[in-house]
Amino acid sequence: MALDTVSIAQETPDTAQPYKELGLKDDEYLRIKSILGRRPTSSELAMYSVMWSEHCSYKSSKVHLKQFGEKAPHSDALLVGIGENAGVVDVGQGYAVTFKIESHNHPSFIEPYQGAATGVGGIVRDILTMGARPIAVMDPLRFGLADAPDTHRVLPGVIAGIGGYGNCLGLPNIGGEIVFDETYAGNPLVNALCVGVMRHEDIKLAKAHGTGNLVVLFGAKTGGDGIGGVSVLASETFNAAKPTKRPSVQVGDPFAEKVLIECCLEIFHEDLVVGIQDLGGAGLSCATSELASAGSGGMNIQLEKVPLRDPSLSPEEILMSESQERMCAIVEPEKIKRFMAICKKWDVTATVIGEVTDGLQLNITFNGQLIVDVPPRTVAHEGPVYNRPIAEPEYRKSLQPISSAVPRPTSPEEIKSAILKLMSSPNLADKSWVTSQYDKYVQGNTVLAQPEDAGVIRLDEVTNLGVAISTDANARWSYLDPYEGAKLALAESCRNIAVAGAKPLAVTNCLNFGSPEDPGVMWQFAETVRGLADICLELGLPVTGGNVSFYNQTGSVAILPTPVIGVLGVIQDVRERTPMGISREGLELFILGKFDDNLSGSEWAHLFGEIGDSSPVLDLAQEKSLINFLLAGQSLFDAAHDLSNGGLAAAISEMVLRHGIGAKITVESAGIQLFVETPGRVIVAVNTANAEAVVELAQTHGVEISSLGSTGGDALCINDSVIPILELRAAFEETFPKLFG
Amino acid sequence: MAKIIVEVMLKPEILDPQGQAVGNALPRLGFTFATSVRQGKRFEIEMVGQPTDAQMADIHKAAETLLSNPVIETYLIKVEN
Amino acid sequence: MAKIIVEVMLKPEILDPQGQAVGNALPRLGFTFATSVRQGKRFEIEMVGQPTDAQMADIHKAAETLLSNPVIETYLIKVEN
Amino acid sequence: MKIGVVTFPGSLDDRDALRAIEMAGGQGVSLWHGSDNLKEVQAVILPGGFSYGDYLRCGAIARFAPIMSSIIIAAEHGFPVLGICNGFQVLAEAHLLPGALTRNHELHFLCKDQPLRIENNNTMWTSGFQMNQEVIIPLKNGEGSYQCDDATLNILESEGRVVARYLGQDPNGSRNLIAGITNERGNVVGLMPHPEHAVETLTGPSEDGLPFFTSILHQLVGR
Ligand SMILES: Nc1ncnc2c1ncn2[C@@H]1O[C@H](COP(=O)(O)OP(=O)(O)O)[C@@H](O)[C@H]1O
Ligand SMILES: [Mg+2]
Repeated sequence: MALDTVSIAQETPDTAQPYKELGLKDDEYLRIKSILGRRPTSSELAMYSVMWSEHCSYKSSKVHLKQFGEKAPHSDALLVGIGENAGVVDVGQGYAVTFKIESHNHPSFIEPYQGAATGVGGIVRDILTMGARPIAVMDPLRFGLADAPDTHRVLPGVIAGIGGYGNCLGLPNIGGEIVFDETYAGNPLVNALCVGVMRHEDIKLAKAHGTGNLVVLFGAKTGGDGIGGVSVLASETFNAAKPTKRPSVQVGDPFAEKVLIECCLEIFHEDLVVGIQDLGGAGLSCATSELASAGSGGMNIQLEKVPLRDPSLSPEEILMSESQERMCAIVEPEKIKRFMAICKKWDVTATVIGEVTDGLQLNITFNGQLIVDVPPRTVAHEGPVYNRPIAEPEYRKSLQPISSAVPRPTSPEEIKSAILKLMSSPNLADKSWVTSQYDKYVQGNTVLAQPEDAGVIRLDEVTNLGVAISTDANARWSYLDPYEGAKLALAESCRNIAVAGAKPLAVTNCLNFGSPEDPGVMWQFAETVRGLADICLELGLPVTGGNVSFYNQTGSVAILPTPVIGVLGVIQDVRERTPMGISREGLELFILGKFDDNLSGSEWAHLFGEIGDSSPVLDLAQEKSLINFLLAGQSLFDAAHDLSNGGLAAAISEMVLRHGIGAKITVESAGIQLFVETPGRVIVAVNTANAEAVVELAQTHGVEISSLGSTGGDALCINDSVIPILELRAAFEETFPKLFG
Repeated sequence: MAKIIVEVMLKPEILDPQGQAVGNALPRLGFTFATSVRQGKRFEIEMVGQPTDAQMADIHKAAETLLSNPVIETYLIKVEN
Repeated sequence: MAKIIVEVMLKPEILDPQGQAVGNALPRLGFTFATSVRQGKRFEIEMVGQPTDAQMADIHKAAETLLSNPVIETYLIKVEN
Repeated sequence: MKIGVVTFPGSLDDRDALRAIEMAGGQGVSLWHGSDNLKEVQAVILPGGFSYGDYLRCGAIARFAPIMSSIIIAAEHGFPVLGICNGFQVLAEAHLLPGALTRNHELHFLCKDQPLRIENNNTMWTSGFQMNQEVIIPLKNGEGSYQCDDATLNILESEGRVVARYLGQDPNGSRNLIAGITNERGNVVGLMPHPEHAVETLTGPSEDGLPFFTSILHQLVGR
């Protein structure tokens, strides 16, 4: 089999290359030729094609994402910003926390278990790469309708995959989301968040510095995983007879990753690496070019040294393989012995595959023949940039206000049956069937986890310093108005953090959209990023990183625009956290914030097939006051719960169901007030002795407060409607087991 | 009464962490005979009488949709008496 | 080069929830051929050359101690070429 | 009082077990699977997790680790050993305890706050409980269904060797709702639920797990 080398490429400039099959456009191919001054070798073509893909190059989103930098608020907390594997924030006492969300949507549709499992594996490696010990995961998910047959294939597999991988790594799952909507049929969203902690001095970067330093590949052996696409190249260019059965799915090995985590942490602890990068999408192509590009530039790699699981892999395939559970480190020669010893202790395969040079090129040889000779920046950081056409989509012109077909229950019977209907609907029903498949106790630092508003993790057992994290998205509001939708999602996430008693500190995101080649989708995307950048500036919160997932669509139908926002907060003493459930009788209930009568985008309207015509508009000043009030009043609350999906009806039901202690509340216009989802509202449960102080505190913060009722009894009573908890619980808890059990 | 055996194995190009774990454990226990280990599933399905052609077609369909995932696995059907 | 197959099945008296789940799923998907389903494991072990007697003894020992748990499982060894 | 906690590749709750020992007033000592050195500890805990990924059968590979050869010999001479979850699975695979732990009947990993009844307070690890005390301790596993033959079950029941039993709804299909058992001497105990996750109410559902760790310390002092 002929190896396409740099000298052959020079001698045969006119050889036809399958660049189109690899997803490169004519002008992109021409650009590669002009960068190199010749045609690329097949290995170079492989590298450019994958690194210049939408997934790796962000070519459609880059022009928009740069707002996160331009509008960035000044933040002393930000230690590492966008551009590294994950951002890092200072949470005090010498601790640094890193967190990020990534998507693994399409693979999870193809092979739900493995797709979701390797999604968790990938984001955990990003966090580990920063030098941190991963300490928790979260999983915001979206599926097609709950009763659709394909959802029954996808959802159980995804849940088992997330649990199977995360549980085996020993990472508590502390929260997430599950939302069903038709548009996600065929396009489930599997986003995974990981958070990690380290000391400031332990932060690691993905940079290859220091001439003579060694490039070490360690972890799993390289197989043919995830290179379905490049097999085109291997077969067409060289050997048509060769079997091109290359799997496009990756299979995860959580045990290998668990061992890799412990091995890396021990290596970090002894300060044995100069730079480190995980291998994820685009495998070695990505890791070597990014390390070299971010460092001094020069690197030599001897590709035949890469340990293979499948000896039939061609050099192009080795470069592209997305085999999981691998890392690439830059190690000083005098430290390599100790590095290797630690790998041996953990039974982790480690191989020196090259070295950092004082040149400017990334040179890759295969058995002595030069097959790649490129400036690494052109591969990793200077890919194509598109300013895709943007147009406000047509659907926005035909949006209709919520009609009278959406009932407004008023009589006691109507209210009771409406609450039971709402709380048993898949989007609001109890998610224990899912969350009980996740370990939330491992590591022994979980202070709050699902179904609480935010996950809270203790960082320090002596000082009780902790962090809180919440992920949120409201895709229906984003559909109605992506600018406001993004702001509202972020505001909701902050509120969830503040309700638990933590101060919002930093933001990550995962922007899930349809095709960027559809101007309407691109408009949704642009508006979303603008909204996010604006609110982050206004709230003084830096965006520390994130991920963009495009092409989530079937035919011409895109998913609802789904910007998933993750907010990290810090809590000085986790013992002071506020839970969401009513834990005692005789408490007073207050509701904070104003409501209006816009049911657009609400769960209640959705149950009747309507979405309405206008999203709420974020009242930023109110939101800020509310957060400040929550933080100031933390010690006065017995429980606090944020109003979101399902409005007051859902919030009070959830508070009651948490510990089975009832409540009696009074509302004026039940038909609206129970179901409207006006943002910026919270219910607090307060000991009578503290009630006056809470009211005063709300007033000093300019937050509207009204009495809602009190706790006690074995029913949820709304005006004259009595809903026994047993009945409410049955409705709430039976939905998932019935659907998926 | 027939017994249908369905053997499901991961495709050779797919990573098999389970087989790998066994393959690594064997030499640690002093067993040196193996050069590679793959682990798969084995279903024993009992049925009344001998399978008709229509039933054989059904068995194939079940093996392909429920018992294996063709994206990563292959299956083999055997009939025993 | 020989291939050793080790088939491991749960003893009949031991509850097999996986086999049961498959058995319950089949009729839901319209497959009515099965009267019972049991699920077990199948190991494919490759080795160089044909197994010697000493190696066969080793294979039995590995099957009995590592590949199966005699408290709940039985095993069967086959040699293929 | 030194109590060892073994770390196998894939162990997860080893640090939690060490913390629980310290909270109970003992000194936790980390033991490495690859060495047969028990470092002069007076008792050992095999922690929860997924040793070797639990790919073959839970605990099947771990039981052959060098540290296990020392533990097996010591245990046969009365040395106290507590196996929690994966540790219980290792003890069963090593035949220090009868029976086996198999796939949960619902086929899912299950994490929940599990009510239990302590039915034997005569072991090295449970002497601090009241007889028939009801407790709540997290259960989290995919293969926690206790299985054994009828003869073994009869022996366990008639000799009072069931240490803990699940209360309420059957979580995993275990025979006779068995959550934990002991050997004849009462020095080796296997338990599916995780007492190390029930040592402070801040991070667990209760403090009901603490007596497992205080019991052994008292027993050792008494020796
Ligand atoms: N929506 C986004 N918001 C902020 N940063 C983003 C977003 N999408 C991607 N990024 C950042 O761009 C960089 C490159 O992303 P990516 O290639 O996905 O990183 P990795 O390969 O480490 O997962 C990262 O720093 C990531 O955080
Ligand atoms: Mg990365």
